[in-house]
Amino acid sequence: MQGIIAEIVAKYNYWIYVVLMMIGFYAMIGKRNLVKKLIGLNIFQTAIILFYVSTGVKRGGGIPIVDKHAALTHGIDPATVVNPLPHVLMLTAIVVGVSVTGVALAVLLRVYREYGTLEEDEILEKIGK
Amino acid sequence: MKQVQERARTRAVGESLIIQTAVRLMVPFIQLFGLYVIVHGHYSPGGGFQGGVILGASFILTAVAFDLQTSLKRFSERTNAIMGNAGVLLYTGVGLLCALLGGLFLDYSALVRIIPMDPVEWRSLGIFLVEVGVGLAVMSIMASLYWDLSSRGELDEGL
Amino acid sequence: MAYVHSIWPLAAVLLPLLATVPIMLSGRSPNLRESWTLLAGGGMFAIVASMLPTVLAGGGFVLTLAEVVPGVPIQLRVDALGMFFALVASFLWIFTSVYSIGYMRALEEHDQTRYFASFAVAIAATIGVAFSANLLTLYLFYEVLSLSTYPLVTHEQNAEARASGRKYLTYILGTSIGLVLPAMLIVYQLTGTLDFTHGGILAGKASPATLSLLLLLFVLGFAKAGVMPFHGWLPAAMVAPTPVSAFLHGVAVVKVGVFSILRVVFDIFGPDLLRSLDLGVALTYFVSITILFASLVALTQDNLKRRLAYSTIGQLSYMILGAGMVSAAGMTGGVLHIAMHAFGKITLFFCAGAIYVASHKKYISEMDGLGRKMPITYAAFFLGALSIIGMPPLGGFLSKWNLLVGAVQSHQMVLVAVLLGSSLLNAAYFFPIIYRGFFAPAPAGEAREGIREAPLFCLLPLSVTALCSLLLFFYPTVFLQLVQRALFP
Amino acid sequence: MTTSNLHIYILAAPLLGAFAVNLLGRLSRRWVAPLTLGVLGYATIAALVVLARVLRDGTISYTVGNWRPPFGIELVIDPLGALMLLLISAVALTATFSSLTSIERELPGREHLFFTMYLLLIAGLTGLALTGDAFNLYVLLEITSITTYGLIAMGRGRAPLASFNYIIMGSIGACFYLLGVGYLYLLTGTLNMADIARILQGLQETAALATAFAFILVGLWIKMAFFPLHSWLPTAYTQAPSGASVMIAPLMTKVTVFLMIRVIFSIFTPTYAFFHHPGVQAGIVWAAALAIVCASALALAQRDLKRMLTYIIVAEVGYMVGGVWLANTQGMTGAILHIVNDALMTLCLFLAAAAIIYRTGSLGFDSLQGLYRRMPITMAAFTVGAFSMIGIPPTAGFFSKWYLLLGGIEASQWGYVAALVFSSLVNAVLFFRIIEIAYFRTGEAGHGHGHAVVRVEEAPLMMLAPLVLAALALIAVGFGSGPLVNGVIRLAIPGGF
Repeated sequence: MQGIIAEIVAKYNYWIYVVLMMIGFYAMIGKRNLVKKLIGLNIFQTAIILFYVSTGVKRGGGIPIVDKHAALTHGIDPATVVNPLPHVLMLTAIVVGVSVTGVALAVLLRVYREYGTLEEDEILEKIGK
Repeated sequence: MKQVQERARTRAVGESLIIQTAVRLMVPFIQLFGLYVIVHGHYSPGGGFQGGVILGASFILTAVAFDLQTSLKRFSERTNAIMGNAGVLLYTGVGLLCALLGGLFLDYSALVRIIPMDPVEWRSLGIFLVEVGVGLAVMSIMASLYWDLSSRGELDEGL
Repeated sequence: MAYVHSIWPLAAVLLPLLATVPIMLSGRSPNLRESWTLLAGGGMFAIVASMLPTVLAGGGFVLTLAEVVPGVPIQLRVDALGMFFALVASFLWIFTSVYSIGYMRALEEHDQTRYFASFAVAIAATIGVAFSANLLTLYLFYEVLSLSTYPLVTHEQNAEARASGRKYLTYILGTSIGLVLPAMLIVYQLTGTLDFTHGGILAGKASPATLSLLLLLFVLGFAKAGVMPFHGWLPAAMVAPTPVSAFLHGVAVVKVGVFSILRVVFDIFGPDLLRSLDLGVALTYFVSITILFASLVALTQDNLKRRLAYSTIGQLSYMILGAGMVSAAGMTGGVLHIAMHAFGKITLFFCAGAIYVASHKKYISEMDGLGRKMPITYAAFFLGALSIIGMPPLGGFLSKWNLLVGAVQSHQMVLVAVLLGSSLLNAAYFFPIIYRGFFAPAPAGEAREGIREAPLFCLLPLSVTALCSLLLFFYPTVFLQLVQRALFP
Repeated sequence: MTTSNLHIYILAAPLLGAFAVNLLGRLSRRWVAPLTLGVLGYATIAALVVLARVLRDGTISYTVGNWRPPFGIELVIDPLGALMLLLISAVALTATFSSLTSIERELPGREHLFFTMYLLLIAGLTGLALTGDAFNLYVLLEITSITTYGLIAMGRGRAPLASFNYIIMGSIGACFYLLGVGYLYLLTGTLNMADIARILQGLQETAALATAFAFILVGLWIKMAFFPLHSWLPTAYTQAPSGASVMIAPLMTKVTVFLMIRVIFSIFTPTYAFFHHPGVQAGIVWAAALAIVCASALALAQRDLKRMLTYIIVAEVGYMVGGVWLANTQGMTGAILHIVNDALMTLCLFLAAAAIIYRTGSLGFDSLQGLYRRMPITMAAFTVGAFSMIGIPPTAGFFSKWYLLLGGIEASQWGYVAALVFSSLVNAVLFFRIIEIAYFRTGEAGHGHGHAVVRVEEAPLMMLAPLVLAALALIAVGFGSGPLVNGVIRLAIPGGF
């Protein structure tokens, strides 16, 4: 028991993402409203984005913006700045996420126009007719 | 003053004079800031994405504060789409130009063949052009996302 | 054997295949269309016959089309066994075509263009099977044959024909994909080749259990041979027009099945391997069941074509029986029976068709006294039946005699009993038809004035094939030589 | 390292073309067709040249912007990638002729928007075939997916709903992949595939690697609709506009299977993927067998041609996944050959479906009656495609099935072999059911002796020509499968297993 708690506390950030992911996952599967599903998807994506960003963190690391001349003359001590690569990657992932959300919302508009509702049960009922 | 009061009375619910005036004042500064972020993006924090989003936000702000038609009057759907496409074309075009001029794709130093400059200078300028392209594309996409989603794709009244 | 690289084997296959194009294009002018069919038939036979002297002299032809799988090209090769089969098939096709023209026109059938086109593809595939140099090529043409005969079986387009077509495909495609394909792959996996080699390629490559399984897969998988329990398609396919039945059961489809099994037994397993593992005996016992059972069922059938179908099922297993004996005379008899049965059975089917054209009768019980109205047809029928039963002086006697000798040679008295018993059964189901035709009084109160012999286009082929059955007893030399070349080069 | 830019043009051509179509298409719709066809024609020719070059000189590595890998973005064109490149551009080019015609009718006035997305999708697929970077792969995967969502949603009726389900499932798949790549990045600190593979050599025991592998695999399986993760596919592909499905159906799942092969070969190495966790390999082959059987059985239950085809696609994904995971050369050859063949078969069948829908407006089995008389050429080509699906020689489908079965026998995976045979038989039932309806049921009462006069109403030439071409390609690839396997596919499989 002690070991498990220690494990959880030591890597608390990962556990937070796991919890976030599961919330998103639950929303995608459990919710019957299509917009809520979409929000679940966003939470899911955000969890992964946070996961990535946190991998760049270093204890005591600063912002990875350095003065050009200082960097050229002294070089950079990697320990003093956080790893910027995951952040940059996640910028792209965020853009992807926005695009997906945009397309999904547009699609939902069409669904709404088609069925007059965004509740999955009601839509299925209408299809069944 | 009377005119202003008159307009305030005939305004639809939710439209407030204070907000509209504030937005009208803010939008130029927001856009200027957006341009700043784009232009300085290639060697300091910022860039095409961020600047584009800020520019796009300025149009969205107009649309929120006034209505969709007003913002479309400033910046029509057609212009927006053309600018978006042109942005991507600029980005890929610069990359392709590098390739056509004998370098690798996006290898801006190859652009020396057009205007003889220091290759390092060209690298800086090339990425700047790319950032401008990205900024244009992102701006137009942000704007049209809002327009289309808020009006169910019909671009009439908006939220 | 020295094989010469030559384009002729391909020409024999391509000629009827290419003939489908002008046949389809000249659908509006039946005479032109039929002349294309006959032209292709004659041309193909000429090509096949032109290769005969070389094969008899111990030579052969080969043509590689494309190497599709490492070590296994699509390759055509003319050897003695293939020549034997191709000769029979291409010769009989000419008569089938002539007969088809008479039959289809007399009955004013629909979709004749489709019919003749499918027919041409079918014969091309049959010749392809005969000239295949390896199992993959054989499989290819085997499948093409299955598919090209499907429209022929379903020709009537009514519910019964569609159901039969479905049954036909289920049996034929189901077994070839489900059994032959895995068996072929296992052989390839074991040996790295699929080439037909005299003496077999499997010796020493696998355990007896695997080999037995493979043999079973092949024998059952080539369901066109009608070995029980996969024989059900054959009676069902009888809904097709009679020339199709004649062609399917006399020449192409069923013989392709048997030929494929013989190929596999001779050139993939090899007689020696079968003998050493006693698989041959197992095979003979297995097909004996089919021989006896099919003959018994044939006795109970009243529909003439169905009776012939069951007779075919029994006779086909004779050929496999011969191969399974792995004695010289037995194998000779088995292979020879392909030709003898082909001539006999095609005659019988032609006669059945001629009777239908003339009188629109399908059932034996209705045919009392018909022989007096159609003496030529019934005489031919008599000859064909005698040949199938195995009476001298008809071709069937030669093959059955060889089979009997083979059975005695291999000391399998059970097989001798099976052969004799089956011949008796054959007689028992054929003679009543002939007796009824000639001697039974015509049923009273039935107008029979209009019934006379079928048109010349129908009559001519059946007379010729019946006479051929007779002649084959006296002049079997070519076929015997080919069999000798094939089995004991 | 190379300085030739030809391969980047293959990627850039559809990308630039997409926006050019959007811009110029606004001015006049007449620009759409020549631009799209020109761009894709160019890509096809260039892909041919690149393939020849790769076969002659070996794998090409290309760095974007002249930034050295592993820091820059690297494009790796190995024989397999070059083959995919050719496949993608050729299939897309062929499909475009048909979709130009059908979109003109289905989405009048919106052609330029449709073809913008269409070309973007092709650019994304091309990029997938080229990229040598694990994260870029994610981005490109999402580019293809997002455009596909859009294209599918342009259909009628239930299309938007189907598209939304696809969005949810597809995004979960992509997120899983991204998560897997995240673990790899944690382990290695790099995203370049070759670099990851190099660093991973010493890290094979870690649980994190196994987790990464599992996430990436599951993510890709969702994207390729590997049963039972397939639920999004049938409705989405059925409801898509026929102009979109002729391109999406042949390419999307196949390219994802290619990605799975790419990930196994370039990142994890076959030794790790297949043999490090005992039981996993066999388990996945069994799962593939199950997928084949279940999807085939589901296909039997369908009463709509296009919907039936989509279930066959799901079954074919099982073929390929199983073939890859047989973990022997024959199986891998079969899987890669089947990627090519299946793309062509699906193309042929969907083109036929598009042509039929263009003329009859429906694909329900009842509306297929007598179609052989009305559209003889279409149905002839359809028949060729059907035979290939069943696996009848000499059509292409037979030969890939041959290698797959051979691989199954070699690995003694009898369940998989049985599933393949079963699926072939089911396909035979499926297609002959249609052939019977279309050929022998004329729709009139009785069976009609004599010539019922039915007017021949073939699809327009723009739809017919690619269809016939695809059917001929099936036969040509069948006869040419020997050289194809020996000359290209064998080169694409690294040794060592």
